Amino acid sequence: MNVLAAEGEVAFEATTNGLWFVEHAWIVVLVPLVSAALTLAFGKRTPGKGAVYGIVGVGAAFLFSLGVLWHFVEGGGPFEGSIDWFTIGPLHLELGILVDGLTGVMVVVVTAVSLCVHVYSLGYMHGDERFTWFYVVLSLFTAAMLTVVVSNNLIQLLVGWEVMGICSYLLIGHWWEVKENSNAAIKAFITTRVGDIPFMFGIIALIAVTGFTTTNIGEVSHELGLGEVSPLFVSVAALLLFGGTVGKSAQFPLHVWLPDAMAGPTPVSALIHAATMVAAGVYLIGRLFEVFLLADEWVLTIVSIVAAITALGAALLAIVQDDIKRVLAYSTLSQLAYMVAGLSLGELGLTAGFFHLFTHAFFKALLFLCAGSVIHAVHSNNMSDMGGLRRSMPVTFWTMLIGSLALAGIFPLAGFWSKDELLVVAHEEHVDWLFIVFLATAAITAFYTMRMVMLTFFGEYKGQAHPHESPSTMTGPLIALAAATVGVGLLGAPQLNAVFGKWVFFEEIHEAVFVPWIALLSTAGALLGLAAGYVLYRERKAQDPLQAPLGPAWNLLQHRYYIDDFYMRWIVYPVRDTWSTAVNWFNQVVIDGVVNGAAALTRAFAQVIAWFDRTAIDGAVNGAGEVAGRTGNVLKYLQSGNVQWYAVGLFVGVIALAVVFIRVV
Amino acid sequence: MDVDYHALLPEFILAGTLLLVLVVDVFLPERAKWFAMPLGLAGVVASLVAVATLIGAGTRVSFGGTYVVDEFALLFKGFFLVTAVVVLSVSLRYFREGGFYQGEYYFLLLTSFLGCVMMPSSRDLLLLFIALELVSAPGFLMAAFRKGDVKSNEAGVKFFIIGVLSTAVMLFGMSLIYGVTGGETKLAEIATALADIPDDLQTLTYAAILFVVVGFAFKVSAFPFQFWAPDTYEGSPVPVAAFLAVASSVAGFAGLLQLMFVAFAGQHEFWVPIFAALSVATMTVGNFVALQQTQIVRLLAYSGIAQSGYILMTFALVTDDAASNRSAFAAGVAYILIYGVMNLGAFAATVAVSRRHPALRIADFAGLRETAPVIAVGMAVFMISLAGVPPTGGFWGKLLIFQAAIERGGSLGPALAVVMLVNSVVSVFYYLAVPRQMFLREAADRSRMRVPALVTAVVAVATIVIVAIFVLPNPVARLAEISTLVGLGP
Amino acid sequence: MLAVIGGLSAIAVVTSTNVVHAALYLVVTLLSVGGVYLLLGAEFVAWVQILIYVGAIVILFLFGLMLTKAPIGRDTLDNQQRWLGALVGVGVFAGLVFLIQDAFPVQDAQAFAAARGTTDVVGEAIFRNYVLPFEAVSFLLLAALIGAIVLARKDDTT
Amino acid sequence: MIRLPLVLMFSALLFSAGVYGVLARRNAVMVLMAIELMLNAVNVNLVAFAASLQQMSGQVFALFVIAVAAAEVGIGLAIVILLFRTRESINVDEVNLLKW
Amino acid sequence: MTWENSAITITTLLPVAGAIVIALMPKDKERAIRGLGIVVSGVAFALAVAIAVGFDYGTDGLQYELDLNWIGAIGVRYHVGIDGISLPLYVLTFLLSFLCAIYTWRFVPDPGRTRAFLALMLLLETGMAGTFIAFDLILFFVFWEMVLVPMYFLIAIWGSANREYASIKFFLYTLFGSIFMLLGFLAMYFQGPDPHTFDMVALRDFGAGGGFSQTFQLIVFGGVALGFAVKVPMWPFHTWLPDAHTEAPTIGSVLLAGIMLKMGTYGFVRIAIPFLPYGAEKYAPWIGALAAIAIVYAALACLAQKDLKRLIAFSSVGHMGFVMLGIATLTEIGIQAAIFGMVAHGVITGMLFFCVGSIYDRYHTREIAKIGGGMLQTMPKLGSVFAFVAIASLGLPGLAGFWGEIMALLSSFNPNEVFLGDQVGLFRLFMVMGGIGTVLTAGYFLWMLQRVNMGTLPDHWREAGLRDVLAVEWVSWAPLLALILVLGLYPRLVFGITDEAVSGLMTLLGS
Repeated sequence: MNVLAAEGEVAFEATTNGLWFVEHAWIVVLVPLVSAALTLAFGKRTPGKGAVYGIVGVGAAFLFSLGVLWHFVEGGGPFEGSIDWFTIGPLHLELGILVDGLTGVMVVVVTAVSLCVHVYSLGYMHGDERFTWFYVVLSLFTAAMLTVVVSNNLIQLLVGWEVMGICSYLLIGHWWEVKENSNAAIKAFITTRVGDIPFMFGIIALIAVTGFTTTNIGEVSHELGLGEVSPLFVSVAALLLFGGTVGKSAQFPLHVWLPDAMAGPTPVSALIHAATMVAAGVYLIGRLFEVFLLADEWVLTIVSIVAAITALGAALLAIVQDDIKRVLAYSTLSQLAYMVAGLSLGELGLTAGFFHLFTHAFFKALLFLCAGSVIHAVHSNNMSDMGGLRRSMPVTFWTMLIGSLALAGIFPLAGFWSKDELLVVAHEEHVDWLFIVFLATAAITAFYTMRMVMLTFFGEYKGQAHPHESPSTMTGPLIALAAATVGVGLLGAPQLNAVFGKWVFFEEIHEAVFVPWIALLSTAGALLGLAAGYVLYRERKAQDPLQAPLGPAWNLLQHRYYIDDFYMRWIVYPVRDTWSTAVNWFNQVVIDGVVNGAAALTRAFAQVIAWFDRTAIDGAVNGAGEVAGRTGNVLKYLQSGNVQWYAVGLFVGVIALAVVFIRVV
Repeated sequence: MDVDYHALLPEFILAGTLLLVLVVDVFLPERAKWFAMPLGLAGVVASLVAVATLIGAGTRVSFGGTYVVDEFALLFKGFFLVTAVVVLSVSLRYFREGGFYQGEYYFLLLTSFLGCVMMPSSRDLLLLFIALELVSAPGFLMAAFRKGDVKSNEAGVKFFIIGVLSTAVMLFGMSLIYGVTGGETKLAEIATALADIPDDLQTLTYAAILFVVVGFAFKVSAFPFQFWAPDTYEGSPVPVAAFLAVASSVAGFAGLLQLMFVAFAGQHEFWVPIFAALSVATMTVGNFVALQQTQIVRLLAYSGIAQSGYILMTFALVTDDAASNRSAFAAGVAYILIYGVMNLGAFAATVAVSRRHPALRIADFAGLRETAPVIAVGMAVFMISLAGVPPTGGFWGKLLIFQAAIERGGSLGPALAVVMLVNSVVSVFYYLAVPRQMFLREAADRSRMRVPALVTAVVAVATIVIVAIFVLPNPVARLAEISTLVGLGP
Repeated sequence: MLAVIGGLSAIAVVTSTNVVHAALYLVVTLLSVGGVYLLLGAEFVAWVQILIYVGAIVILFLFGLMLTKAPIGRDTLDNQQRWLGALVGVGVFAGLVFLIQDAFPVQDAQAFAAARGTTDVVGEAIFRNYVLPFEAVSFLLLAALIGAIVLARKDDTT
Repeated sequence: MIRLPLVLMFSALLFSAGVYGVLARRNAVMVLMAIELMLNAVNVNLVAFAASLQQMSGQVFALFVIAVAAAEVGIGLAIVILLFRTRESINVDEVNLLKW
Repeated sequence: MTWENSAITITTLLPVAGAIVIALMPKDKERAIRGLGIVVSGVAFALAVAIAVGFDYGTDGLQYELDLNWIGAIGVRYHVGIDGISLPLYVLTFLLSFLCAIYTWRFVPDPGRTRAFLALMLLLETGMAGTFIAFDLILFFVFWEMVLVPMYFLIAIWGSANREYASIKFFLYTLFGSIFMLLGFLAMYFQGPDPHTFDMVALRDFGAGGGFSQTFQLIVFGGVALGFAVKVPMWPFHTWLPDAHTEAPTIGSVLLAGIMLKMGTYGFVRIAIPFLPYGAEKYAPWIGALAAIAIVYAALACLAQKDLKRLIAFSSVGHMGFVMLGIATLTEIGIQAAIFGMVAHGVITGMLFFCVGSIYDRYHTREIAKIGGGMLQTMPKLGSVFAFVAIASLGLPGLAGFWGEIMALLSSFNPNEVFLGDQVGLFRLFMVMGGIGTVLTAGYFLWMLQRVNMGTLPDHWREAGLRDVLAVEWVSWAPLLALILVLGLYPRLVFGITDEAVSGLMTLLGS
């Protein structure tokens, strides 16, 4: 996906059937946006409370994006087009689209998952007080995500990026009556914003490279490619950009918001916090890959270290969760880290990483939706309230099983192919430690996945509700996604020509390689994990079987390594309560004190002068008056006697001074 | 004898009027005594017409150069006569209802105004002295005119003693000037004589100038001769306070301008620092003490002191540069004119309130917007104008002085400007106290206040004039500019 | 000689403990001032001085003193700042003497023969150059007269 | 026969005595007298200068000063008497109304 | 007189005429008074729009210029005109005033007295609008000061509990600053070109060409900047603002935040920088520093506020910090960002104050703790509007608040190379502080929304009969809400106007 080639309108020779779609890819953004607007405007008055706009819109967008992808299936090249947006001084901004294979894949992922979620929510959100509003934000989010994906320039990307953030905030806090939900929403927004700030600076740095003339990604890359910018500058810029990824894709140390974000409705978790928005961070690295490659090596090393920590750390956390959504959330963290780590491996890793993004989107969305279905049935998030649901919810069970096995990386499901490819790349690039991390994480993943399935679907039901299978609006998407989960992995299968690599690549297409021993190794690891999970959780116990053996480590995991506590204790509370109070105190007492002090001083000065006047003039007068009053001879005295003394005294003083002045000068 | 009778016409008419008032008063029955006022008013207006006929007639010199009618003189004569109209207008009800000796009051008032009118033409020490006395002496009497009121009597005594004392000091200075200049009393010739005065007389000359300045400093209530003003204003009948605050002190300035810019212009190096100190001290004392006031007349008195300080500042801006002196002079004159309008307005408003609240505390203005809306709006405009804030004429007055100060340059000009600026800000505080009462507080008695039509008219006209000056300040600025005395000295 | 008498009695005026005595000392002072005028050749002024001051003003003062029942005695007559006042008085005197000595040194002073200011000479001067002040002063006196009457008049109406 | 500086010093003495009187006296009439002394000092100056300069105008000036002084005394006494009279009928506590 | 040279004079002075007419109307014709207020400000707004329509966007020169002798004696002229820097603020002034007049149709704060209220508001309108079109220093100053009195009364009469303290503080503080500004103006007059002039065009050309000596510039810039800084208000001269805002009636707050604060920043762009480029160069790092401090400081202070209105007032300090940061960079982008920031802040914060006013109207308290949350439950529309505007205010891309902030940060990455080439590191530090500020800003706004909008409605409000957004409110808010969105999506609306003028300015400064 050499964007340099995209200088012209169309950078390929042959016309394809999908060309029209590519050239008009902006429509794919616009349609959900219009849906959102329509829903907002007419939703409440429309039968079905307006969900129809979103479903139709996103459905249309999905079909459209298939058209876009078709272009690349046919072997088409990238396309870039833009219109003027505005000019500010030397800086010229445009609204544009940059459609290459990566974009094609992303639009399909986004619209597909979004469509599923839109449909699914019909059932899940049925009867919700703010059903219409939910659809508005859902559609708006879809539009924002698509904006990010098709954007050809940094500022437009940033706009979409932040709008996604606010949609995420709105949806996490959808049930804002409960304080925890709104807390989670704020936490999500602020934490990602912390990452966004360096991201923004990174963007600014990139724009600065062009001499503040353009924000076009292609031109920025071009400028960088000229090699006139110091590597250090590029490295710092890359690192700053990575901040955006860390925030949005919830990498360590900004990962804390994602588990909390599970407070939102489950479809939201599926769409935003599993399949799409969180993947935007990964997408970002891919889109600006040039910058990362031109940066010094240590940048990518940092990226891979961060990713490795996240992958392993989050996977471990997933083991101890009781909340089914949190299991999935930590799993998502871990899998996102997989992708990031993959990208940190270079050009080969790019394709692998994105392939994992692609597959993960489907099976993780599936898992979430299944979890939602379960939650919908038992009215609880906690697996301790579940159990034995495989009988009452067969569709959910089977689809979830497919998703779980895909997550665990079992052949031939989606996860197997993508994880395998990542392992291969790590091996080929000779980053052995990462290879081991991947492997270990895969095993742990399989373990907690199995634990989740066991606790949910096997054993005896522990809850109070009467679980039942979800309506077809919910199971339909489950089935669709399950089918996809089975299918999409094959797109990257080396045995099947690994077509995915033909769509998403950097600079040049690399043939995917299949290394049997690696595939075996990974499958073995996964099976080991699954087996362990099955053995340990086959029978329900009051206490988690791991709690005793893990000892203090269990506590550490329960407290999420104390990272959240650390943030609250040392950053949030100090800033929100202590510092702000201090500043306010400083403001009221010191700064305003100076102001009021000046006023008081003026008044005091006035009093001094007035006192002087009073004492020196009228005070004496009054004194005289009193004396006179006491002697009973009031009437005979002139109370003003001292006034003259004062006057003459002063003026004599002036004369004396003048005389001195005259003589001396 | 070179007497230009046309030039003296305003004075003659005024003198005739006041004699007529005196005579007619004798024959008027008690209930018709107030008739003296319209009579006086007619005379003043006639005199004003006479002044008008002199406009553009060039400089007219009488009595061997001791009495000059030029633009400067005409401007001030006109100003005084207009002031007279206003003071007469606001006096009518006040004196009619207060049980005063009306005829005599109008007679004294007109006499005082005669002095005022003479002042700007007097280019001779003797004439200046006489004119000053003519302004002051009836003033002493009028200040004590509330005969039954101890306050008023005390006011009279204080005013009188300080007045006479300062006159004595001034005269002593004049006598020395007479001596050192070799027997000159005409201002222009004093200037010539002082230009090449022998060195050994220098010191005595400076002392003499100082003595003379003292006499006028009293008149304009400059620090440290300011303290009589609040007491006297408070004690006097309110219209008399208006007269003292405007006519009397402006007369002092008229005299001072002539002395300093004509007779002693050559010695500016000596007196500029004195005026600088005087002005800084005056405005500071005035403003800061005003912050403490609770009585409106005292407030206006201290405000007047502060304003005097601003005007005195223009004296401190004199240098060798004629152009900058001209700016300073024009700024001073313009400020005086605007100052007169707003102060008259403020006093007129005070007169209106005094009928219901004779104590005239600031708190008595509470709810005035309801009880007397025209007065309230007018008073607010005057206060804002005194504070020098747009959209009022007072803004230009201050601006002109700032401008002159900056134009003067050096370190003194800007330094004085800064002092004045700080003072202006301080002054806002107490000026706003009055509108605050009027608009933010409720009156205890919320019935409509009965305000004499003449007083309302005066307030309304003054308000309009103040706003009009803001919109079109050019006439004032032009007037001030052409009426310069700069250059008449050596 | 006259000056010495005048000076001493002037001091007496302001220090005397008896108001009537003070007034009488004032007469002496005024008379000696008149004498000085005569010596200086200002005959007309001297006579006016004696007529108006001694004849009229001092009488007025005496009336005033009687009407206000002025008391007698240092403490009631003088205020507490007496000594400061004295200091200032002496200071002013010293300053003036210094100034005068500076300007007109006594040792250099020439005795001079004064121009005679007889009634007709002065009168002519007044009416030639000082008509206007003369008229003005007449108004002043008139105003003073009327005003004084109004103020001093006892009335029950106010 | 007569020397200008000496006369001037006499005048200065009168003036200073007047100043002292103004400062030290509490009785209004006495203060007025002191002021008269000061005015006389002025006149002595004027006449002396007129004499030494062989001029008339100083004497004329002096005449005017005398006339004005007379007027002042009249006014002053009238006010003092007025004050005296109103005070008599007014409570002692109300003395000095004119204060801050 | 043609439309070309009289248009802005008529438009600017129309409200004064309206004020006079309103003041003379009988007191009991309440509806007529309010109606006339709307009509007058509406016509003025229409005229302003007409001016904007007739404006030639392709040039940086003055348009609709009128230059008459006013006070010949002291060289003061009535010189008005409009260029790309003025136009957005000028139109905004009339828009906000118009909306305020509409709002007044339903909401006249205690103690009533609609007549005086509207008259003062119209006077205020003229003062504010005049400031943006004056091209004579004294005329500028006159308009500048003219704003004080009506605003003083608006706060002092129609304000809340502590109004007198707040109003006098506002008055004195701004007056204090502005007199130093006036001194600076006078100094420029006398040091300026020969013959002396107050004409801003002449002085700009003179000053930009290096006409003033360096020492002079350093001194005078200080004075002039002080006057502007107080108005902006820049940290640490800001303390009058929270008080004034908190106490002012809704309309007062809207106009204060919406327009008056911009007079200060406008002054920097229009006068301080072009007239005294050397002074600007030397002061810019300091201004930038104060701006950066203001951003972080205000955000922290906001977190501590318990009063809703005070919180928003403090947020203004932070937002104006971004504007000042943009100006301090002395770059074309920075200054354009500043102007955009001014407009955006005017729209957004004005709208926020409308919201707070309506919230107060419902709850009769502004204390966040007393409101207690759950506003979205009872008043979903008001809550949504409030949330929307708050989110716009925290700088969400796609809404108006974003462009000013991002462009200011962008420009501080590389401040003007000619003037501030050696200060790059410092300005990048400011940029980082600004970035931290945006996080904190998001923090306090979201926290505020959580405490006001979200959660469940406390029981004692259930019976209070809280009414959702009224028709009048919709009418007066809709344009602002639309503008927030439109400016966010189509920033050319402002940048397109300012571009020529600002680049003309930069050319003049030689960079």
